Order: sequence, then structure tokens, then C-alpha cells
Amino acid sequence: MPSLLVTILKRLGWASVVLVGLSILIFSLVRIIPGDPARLALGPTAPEEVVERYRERMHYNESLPVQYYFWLRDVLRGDFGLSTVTKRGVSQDLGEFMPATLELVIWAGIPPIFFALLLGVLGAMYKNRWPDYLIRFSSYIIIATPTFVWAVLFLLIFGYWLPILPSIGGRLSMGFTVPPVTGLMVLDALISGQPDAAWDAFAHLLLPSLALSLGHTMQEARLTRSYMLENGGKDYITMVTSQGVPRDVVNRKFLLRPSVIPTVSIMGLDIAAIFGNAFLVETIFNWPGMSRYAMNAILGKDINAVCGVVMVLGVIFIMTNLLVDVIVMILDPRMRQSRSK
Amino acid sequence: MDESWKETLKRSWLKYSESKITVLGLAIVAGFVFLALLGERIVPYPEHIGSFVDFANASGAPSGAHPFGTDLIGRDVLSRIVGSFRNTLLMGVIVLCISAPIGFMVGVIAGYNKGKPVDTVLMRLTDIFLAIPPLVLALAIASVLEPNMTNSMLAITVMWWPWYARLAYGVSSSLRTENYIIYAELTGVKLPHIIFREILPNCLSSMLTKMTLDMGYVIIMGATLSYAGLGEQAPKPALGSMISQGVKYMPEQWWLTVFPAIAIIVLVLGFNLFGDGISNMLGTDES
Amino acid sequence: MSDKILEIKHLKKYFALKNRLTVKAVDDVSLELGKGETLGLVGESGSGKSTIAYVLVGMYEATEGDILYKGEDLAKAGLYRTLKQKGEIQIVFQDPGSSLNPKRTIRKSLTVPLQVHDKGLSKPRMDARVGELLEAVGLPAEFADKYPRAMGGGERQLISVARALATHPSLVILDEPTSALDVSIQAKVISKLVALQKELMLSYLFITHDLSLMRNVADRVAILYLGRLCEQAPAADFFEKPLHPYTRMLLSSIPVATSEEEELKPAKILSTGEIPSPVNVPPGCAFHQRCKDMLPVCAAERPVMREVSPGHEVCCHLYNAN
Amino acid sequence: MRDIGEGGILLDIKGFSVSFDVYGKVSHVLDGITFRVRSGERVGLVGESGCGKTTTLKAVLRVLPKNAVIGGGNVLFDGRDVFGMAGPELDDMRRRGAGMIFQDPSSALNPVFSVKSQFLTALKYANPAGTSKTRLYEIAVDALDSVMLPDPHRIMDSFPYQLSGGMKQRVCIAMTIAAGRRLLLADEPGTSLDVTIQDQILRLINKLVSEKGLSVVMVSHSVGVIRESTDYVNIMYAGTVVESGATGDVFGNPMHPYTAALMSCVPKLTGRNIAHGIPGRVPDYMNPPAGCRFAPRCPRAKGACHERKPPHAEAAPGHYVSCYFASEAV
Repeated sequence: MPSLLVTILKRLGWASVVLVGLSILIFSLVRIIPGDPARLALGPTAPEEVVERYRERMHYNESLPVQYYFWLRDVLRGDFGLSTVTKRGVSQDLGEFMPATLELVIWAGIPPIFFALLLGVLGAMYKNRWPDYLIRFSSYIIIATPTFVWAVLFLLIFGYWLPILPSIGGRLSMGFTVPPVTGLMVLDALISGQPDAAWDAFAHLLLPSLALSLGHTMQEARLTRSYMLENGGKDYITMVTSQGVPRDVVNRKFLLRPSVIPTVSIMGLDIAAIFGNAFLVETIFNWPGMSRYAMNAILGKDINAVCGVVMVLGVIFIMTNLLVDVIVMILDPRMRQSRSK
Repeated sequence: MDESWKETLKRSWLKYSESKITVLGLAIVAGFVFLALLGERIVPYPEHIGSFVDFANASGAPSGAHPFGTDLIGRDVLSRIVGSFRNTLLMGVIVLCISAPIGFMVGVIAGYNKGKPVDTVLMRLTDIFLAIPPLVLALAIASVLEPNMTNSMLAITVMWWPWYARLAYGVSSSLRTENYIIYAELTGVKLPHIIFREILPNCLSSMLTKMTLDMGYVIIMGATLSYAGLGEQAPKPALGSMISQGVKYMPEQWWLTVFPAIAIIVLVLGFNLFGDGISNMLGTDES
Repeated sequence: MSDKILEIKHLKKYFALKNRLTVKAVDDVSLELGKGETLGLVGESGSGKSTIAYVLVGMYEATEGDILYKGEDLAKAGLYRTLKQKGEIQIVFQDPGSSLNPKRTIRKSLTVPLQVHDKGLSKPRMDARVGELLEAVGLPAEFADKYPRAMGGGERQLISVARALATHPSLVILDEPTSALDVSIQAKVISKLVALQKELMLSYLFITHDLSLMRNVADRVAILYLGRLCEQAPAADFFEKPLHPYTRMLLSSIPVATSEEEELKPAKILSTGEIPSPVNVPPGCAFHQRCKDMLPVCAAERPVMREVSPGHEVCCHLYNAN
Repeated sequence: MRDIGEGGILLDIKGFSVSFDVYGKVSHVLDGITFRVRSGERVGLVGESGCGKTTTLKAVLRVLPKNAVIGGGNVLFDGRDVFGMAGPELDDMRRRGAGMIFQDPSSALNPVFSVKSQFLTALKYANPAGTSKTRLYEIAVDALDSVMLPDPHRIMDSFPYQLSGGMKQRVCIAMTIAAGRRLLLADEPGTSLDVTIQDQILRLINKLVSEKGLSVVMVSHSVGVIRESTDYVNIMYAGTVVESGATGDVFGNPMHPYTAALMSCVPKLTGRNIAHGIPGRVPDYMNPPAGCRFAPRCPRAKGACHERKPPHAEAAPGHYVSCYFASEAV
């Protein structure tokens, strides 16, 4: 499928433009912060000449575009500079905290899609009968509940009242050691041949990822249901029905695919929202991910760390969207054409 | 003329109330607006909305005098919850009333000039804003500035307008090939007429629908920022910060967490249902 | 030739596509339209008939060629023509669904041209004009405060006609004004258009795919195929002696309603093949691949327009022999 | 023209009524329509937009929209009531009995599936269970061949967006005839296409009908199309059949005022004849006239026309008209 490849390359080109734009945006944003970045980095007690030398070294005396140039040059080499809070390289910090967040987002973002589609299809098939009413009613309540409220409620219920699932205390129970390979705990545990550790890691993931995914899942379900119903009245469905194709085959084959395409195509945005919400959920469940690092960076006005976090999130977001586009292209042949018209 | 106006209203109500659950939404929204307007005039302990201390009654479980209990320094939780509604609603309205017009202008200019450099620049800019996870952007902005309600509104507005830009872009880029737009161009009409008289009326119903549907999400976002400590500051009450305070005393003083949480859920639920009703009402306008 | 209101000479309109391809939407078309006359411009999809309309009203600039309106060249003017010219050359679009803004009342739609072309008209005068325009197309004055959705397709098209009349036009381009309508409604619109033409001395460029309709309203008929003219003749002559093989295929393909008409159709020429994409116009005569009477020269050389009898021109190698 | 009335009755629609529930209001679209199709016969339904032509065709296959309510009457296919059929019987009728060619070929094919995938799924159920995939593929290719599509293998691998309107229409026809159905329900065939392409499609349908001995119900708003390709015609107005008879009789001697008015509105090649249309508008289906639905627009309407629906009576041999004044010259 050469056209698919061309489209991917084109998207990558645009993605880099967006990333450059994002970097300018975030770079200017953090430089607007009132206060002297060098002084902030070295603390109030550092002697002035040390601060001045630091300024010199970090190019803080240059104009903003020049500073941006030096910063971007380093970023392209994978160097986000030093964190003023942890006093370590931002890249190193990211490497340490990112996998935990990533694992959480993956679990919250991907498996629930299947539930969403299932619920959407069920709702459409049993339109205005009890399964549909049940799904719709619960979706209203679930969507209305903010993610952090879910997290707090889960903590209250499963952490204190009904402690059947681990709710505080990171990614793994005491007593397990899993050598890091991918940084994704469940996977690493399986790789190292410890199914019980994998199960334990999964149990730790369950509550936070559920809190993150519930709202999105129900929203995707609603979307799927409404597209199923809308497409159900289309001529191409009437046509196969009129030719005697059994109803379940019509639904499963000819109605499902066009109806899930719109749901799938907004998944990229859902993933972005999940990333954002992960910040709070991680704090609530004491999850050793990016959140505390990023929160500290934001509150401590740690310029390099903030830029690093946002840029990495931007890259992940763009990659996710690219992936989603590819999936949509596979599902919908029309998208494989170049979108010239 | 008057008669047809009544007819329209009646038909709109029929469409709105087609699904009974949206009527419940309207009732919830009306109730919250009512409570928000009255605020301190209706709560049992108006002075508890501010910085009031009554250690004698601190950390009291729900009781007849304090149905939702009292907080760590003895303030009535019910009064504080009701006292927070006005700012919560105001925030939603202000954020949407600023971000929708901005988004509309960006989207309509890009969409009307589809395929030209203006389009590319504006829509890529929109993409950049969308590329940052919304909460992260809001957190970054809110933390760079002083943490207070105005700045959290600003942060949410900055991340919200791109959605309206996308909406207006979609509508206007398809409208620009409509014959009545082409006719207006051919006959020598000026651009503002095309944007505000021809395109805007066609965007209005979808914008309004989205605005009502978004109320709930803006409220969620505001509560989330406030939970993170970046919204309304003490001693003023905000649902998010009340929950984040309550979490620390969690299983024992559950009422500090549970009641504000329920308040958010019901509030957002009300607006979501209301939005669905508005969408039913404005959606199938044709034929 | 002073009674000619419009002369199109060797008009070309090319569109560049992204992948370096060119669509030759209109490729060397020459037409003339006399004052008070109706010229029927007939073609199937991809024939470029609408492109010609859009160039005439200024939506596009011509790639090459001249468009003389009352002696003034508009080919390169695009939208930068004078306000007077904009008012005098008006258009009625095909789709009654998109001609009027669904969110604005008829009054508002009709005042759009008035605000531009009759600047400073007072509110009561404006309302009076709207009333006059509605009356001119035979619609009741109450329609002014209705929305398009409250009206049928025929009524919407009549409103579009009224809007075109607002600027006192002399040339009206009718871009398939009735092709989306049922015949009983089409008849209403067409009879109104014909009456208005007599009353206001309008010249019509009538773009359509419906030859039967042209038999009844056009003074002259021109046939387009893939951006090129095939044949052009006075209506009576055209329907009696169609010459171009494409014209004959077209005429013989029309399903007719009565047996008298059946006798007027040329001997059945079975329609074959698909209409090629205008991106890929065949070399030589654009029609040669579908033509039964193809000569060897047809694939190689593009035929030129030739007058075979007074006013009857045809662009075909078959008629080049003498 | 072929003989009429020889074969058995394949489709018999008797006093069939359908209404639609629209936001709690009832739109009475089909009002007791009656007509029959004998096997081997080509029957036309002519009427203007919204008169219920497509609804009639969909009713035959029982694929009416969900908000449709059957008001009365029967649709008999091969003597069996379509709306009384049990599942397997209905499936059998749809798979091997009757098939519909939809008006808009672009919306009738699923945009995200290849022609092959749609075609073979439909064929799988229309053929005996266990027919091999290769066999089904052959059947499909043969059908594409018989609708004169060049390079059927390439067509099979194409997606709808890669085909022109005429090709899509042919694919739809191929899908309908491939399973050996006996009745074709053609909804405005070729209307959305160019005249020369429409001509090809109509010729193709006529050829298939005569070669395979199929019956066809052809729906069109175009008097010309119906006159040229049917043996028997029903004129529909606002959900009722107002006139029916042999095609030549009806168009040669229209007896219902609506038919006459419609005929006069059609622009003709004989030229210089500009009609003024039919006064008034199509009735509001939510609140249709109590008597003849054409009465409010009819120049001949008198008291009875407004009160009672006129019967569909034989006004001349084999020529039925729903009008109290059918015998008066139009």
C-alpha cells in the first residue's frame, strides 16, 4: 500500500511542523514567567558571579530567539537540560518516570475501547429497550463524574471500606522484583517469567486506569450507538437487508465498521485527555509516574523540566494520532486516497 | 408574527421534551441557577461561606443542624457547597462566552479561505493547541500565573477555543461552496456581511448546542484545576478544593469528600442532559 | 453586431491540480448571445457548462480568450468588474436547496443585492422593492417573512429569480434552474422565466442537460462535450438536422413522452462507453472513442468549427470533406 | 410490445396503505394503492417526488423505515403475504424472489467494503449452503460480465469510491440479478446519471428482463422513461394510483386529469410549447384531503370528489381510472 506510506510520511512532515510550533509556544510561555531563571535555578544564596556565569553558560543573556536556538539544538540531541529541582538531566528523569505513566495510559486508553464498542452496539441493537436504557442512564452518570472524583471514590471504597484491590503504594507489591526491560511492568513481569508478579502489577493498574477510562469509555459508547443508529437507515444497509443477508451479519459486518470509524478517529484526542487526567490520578493513587515530577516542575518553575515534559507529551500525542489515522485508513478505504478534494 | 413566534417556541419545547430525561436536566440546571443566584441568602449559615471558625463544631458528622456535616474548622459543608455554585456557573459561562467567539473567528476565517495560506497557518496553530493534553496546558498556564479563579478561567479558555475553531471551520468550509455565499460574493457584498450575516446564523445552532454540552466539561475542568490547588483560593469555597482537602481525612470524615463530589456529579449531569435537550431541539431543524 | 450582448471568443479555463495535472474544463469555446435571446448551452457532466457560467459571473478568471459583454472585455476581470456589470450579469443556480440561506428570511435574502446596488434605500422603500420583486415572479407578498424551508423547490427557484432581478440585469445565466424540480413545477418556473424575458428584454444563457426543454425555450442551442463545442445552431434547425455524432447520440438517448416525438428523434444511435474524465481528454476529437463514425483522422487531429449552413456550425471531421 | 396478462400473478398489491410516524404526527403516505405484476411483465410506476413510489418498492421487500406503520391492505408475492411471512420464508423471498435496484447507486454500496466483499456476502445467503467461495466468485464475475462491465475482476477488488456512477449502478444491478431473482424493483434507474449513461442502463435492464424472462417494476418520475420501457403503467399521485393500464393506452389517451396535466407539463421535442404547470401544491400528508387527493388542484372537481375517494374503475377495456368524471374528455 504505497499510498498509505506516502500519507504517513506526509503526516510525519506536518507532525514536525506542529512540534516546532509547540516548542515555540511552550518555550515562550515558560520564559514569560516573572523572575530570573538563573537565580531560580541556583537558589537565593548563590553568589552573584556564579549566577552570572550560569546565565552566560545557559545563554540567558541572549535574545529569546537565540536562546530558543540553543535550546532546540540540545533538544534535537535528546538533551533537555538540567532539572533545577532534581539537579539531574531532564531526559534521565523522563526516562525514569515516563514508563509508569505510559503504562497507565495504555491500559486506560486501549482495552476500554472494546468495551465502548460493545456497549455502543448493544445500545443500538436494543434501542429503547432495557439494555439500552441501562447503558444510557449509567453513561449519563459516569460521564458527569470527573476523573479525579472517580479516583477519590475508588480510593474511599476499595482503599478503606472494601480493601480488595491495591490502591496506594505504586506499581507493585513488596516482595516482587521485576527487571526493567520495556518499563511496562506487566510486560516486564511476563518477560522475566513471573506471572504472579504480572498479575500483581495488573491489580495495581486496575483502579487508576479504571478511573481514567470510565468517562471516555461511556462517551465512545454513546458515539458508537448514535452512529450505528444513523447508519442503520442508510441505503447500503437497506440494500443488503433486502437481499436477504441475515440481520446479525448485516449488523456485525456491514453496519459496525462504518459506525466505529468516527469513534476510532477521535481516540487520539481521548488519549491526550487521559494523559492530562493521569496527572491527578497518579497523585491520588501515589503512582510513581510523571505527575509528581511535572507538578513539582511546574510549581518550582523548573523551566527545562516543564519544557521537557510538554515536548515528550506532544510527541506521544502526535504519534498516537498518527497511529489512529493509520487505523482509520485501514478501516476506511476512502481515507487512503490523498485528501486533495 | 407574534403567533408564529409562539408556534416556534411550542415546537422547540416539543422537540426539547421529546426525551423526558432532558426535562430533568432542565430542572436540575434551573435549580442550580436558582441556588447560585440566591447563594448566601438561602444557605443555613451564610457566614460559613467565608473565613469563619467554630472549633467547637469542627469535623462534625452529618446531623440535623448540619445535614452534610462540618469541616475541620467547623464550617457547615452544605452552606459552603451551595456557596460555591455561583462562581462555578459563572466560570463556565465566562469561559464559553470568550472561547466560542474567538474560536468562531479563527475557524471561520480559516474555513472561508480553505486551501489558502491563512487556512494552513490558523488551523496548524489550532492543532498545536490541541496537541498539548488539555489539563497539562491548563496546569502550566495556571501555575505560571498567580493561582486564582480568574487565571484558571484564562487557562481553560486558552485550551477551549480550538474546539470552537474546529467546529466553525467545519461549518464554514462546507458553506463556502453554497450558492448563497457564492451569490453574495458575486454581487459585491463585503466580507463582514458574509461572515456575520450569512455564515454565523448557520453556525449558531451548532455552536449553542456545543456550548450547552460543554458547560459540564468546563465545570469538570474548573473543578479539576481547583482540586490541583490552582483555582479559587481559601477561604472561598470551591468544589474541587473541598474534595482535595477532604481526601486527606478520608475514610473517617467521608462527608468532606462525598458531598462535594455528589454536587459536582449532579451539576454536570444536569448540564449534560440539558445540552442533549438543546441538541435535540436545534439539531433536526430542517424539514 | 451591435445587438450582441455577449460574445465569447476562444474561451479557455484550465484548472491546475495538485499532482501537476491540468483539467481543461473549458477548451476553446466561442459563443454569441443576442439581446433578448436565449442560448441553450447543453452538456453532460464534465462538459464544462457550469464552468462557463462561473467565468461569466466572475467566480473564475478566464485562462485565455475574450468575453465581451456589451463590448467590454471581462475575461480577466474576475470579481474586479464594475458594480454595474455585477448587477447587469446575474445568475440563478441549480440547487434550490443551497441558493438561499436557510437561516435567513426571504426578505433578508432579497435585500442582499439591494443593499449593494441600491445603496441608501430607506427601510420602507426596501420593503416595497422586496414586494415588487416577489410580485414580478408571481409569489405572494407574505413570502417575504418565510424561511426557505417553508417553501417548495419551485418557489425557492422563483425567489432566486427574483433576487437576480433585483439589480435590473440584462443578462441572466440560468445554471440548470429546473433540473432538480418535478416537471409540473418546472413548467411553472419555465413559464415565468419566459414571460419575464419578454417583459424585461432579458437575455438568457440557459445551461442544462435537458434537450427537450431547450427545444421549447432556446433560440439557439450549443452542445458541449468535455469542454469543447460540438455543434451550434438555431433551435429549429438544430432539432431538424442534428449533425454531430455526439448530438445525435444525445438526441436519440432522450426518453420521450409521446409517439409524435418518437418520430422526431434521429435514428437510434446506441450510446456506448463512459464519459472520460476531463483530466484525461482523449487526443484528437474528444468524442472519437465513443463515436460510431470515427475516421482515422479523428484520433489524431482535433477538428475545427465549421459553418455548414447559415448559423449552423459543427466541429467534426465528417463535415470537413467539402 | 409483448402480450400482457399471460403469466401468473407474481406481485399483487391490494389496497395497501402505509403511514409514517414523524415526531408524534402521522404522515399518511400510501393510501390504498393497488396494482399487480404478472410474470414476465414490465410494470411502471410514474409519479412526482414524494408520491410514495420508493415506499411501495421497499414495502415489497419489507424493508420500510422503522417509523412506518402499515395501515391496511396486502402485499402478496407469489401468493404469499409479505407482511405475514415467517423469517425463513421472508429470507427466501428476498434472496431468490425479488430484488431492488436503489435510486442512488452511490449510497447503495457500502463505502468501506470492496465490491467483492459485499457481493459475495449477499451471494452466500442467496445460494445453497455450502456453495464454495470460488463458485460464488464465479457467479459474481459472470453477473458483472452480464451487465457489461469491463474487467470484472478489477471491479470485484474495487471500492465504491473508485467506480463511476454508471459502474456502481451496474454493480447494483449485477448484485440483484446474480442470484436468479424473478422480480426486479428498479427505483429511478439511471436518473442520477447522464442521459447517454441512463440510456445504457435502461437498455441493459430491458435486455436482462427479456433474456432471463424477469418481471420488473420500474419506478420513475420521467414519463419518457416509463413509456419507453414498460408494458403496463400505474400513475401515482400523492400515495394513490390514479390511473393504470397498458402503457400505450394510458399515455396515448390519459383519462385522469392528473395524468393529462402531467403529460402537458413534460417538455416535448415537438417544441414551442410552454406549459404553466399544475395549480396548487401536493397535499399535506399529515392532513390529506378526505376525498380524491387530487381534488384541491383539479379543474373538474365537484362535491363528491372532495368527500369520497373515487374507486379505481375500468373506464375503458383494461384501462382503470380513479376519477368520478373519467368518461368526460380531458
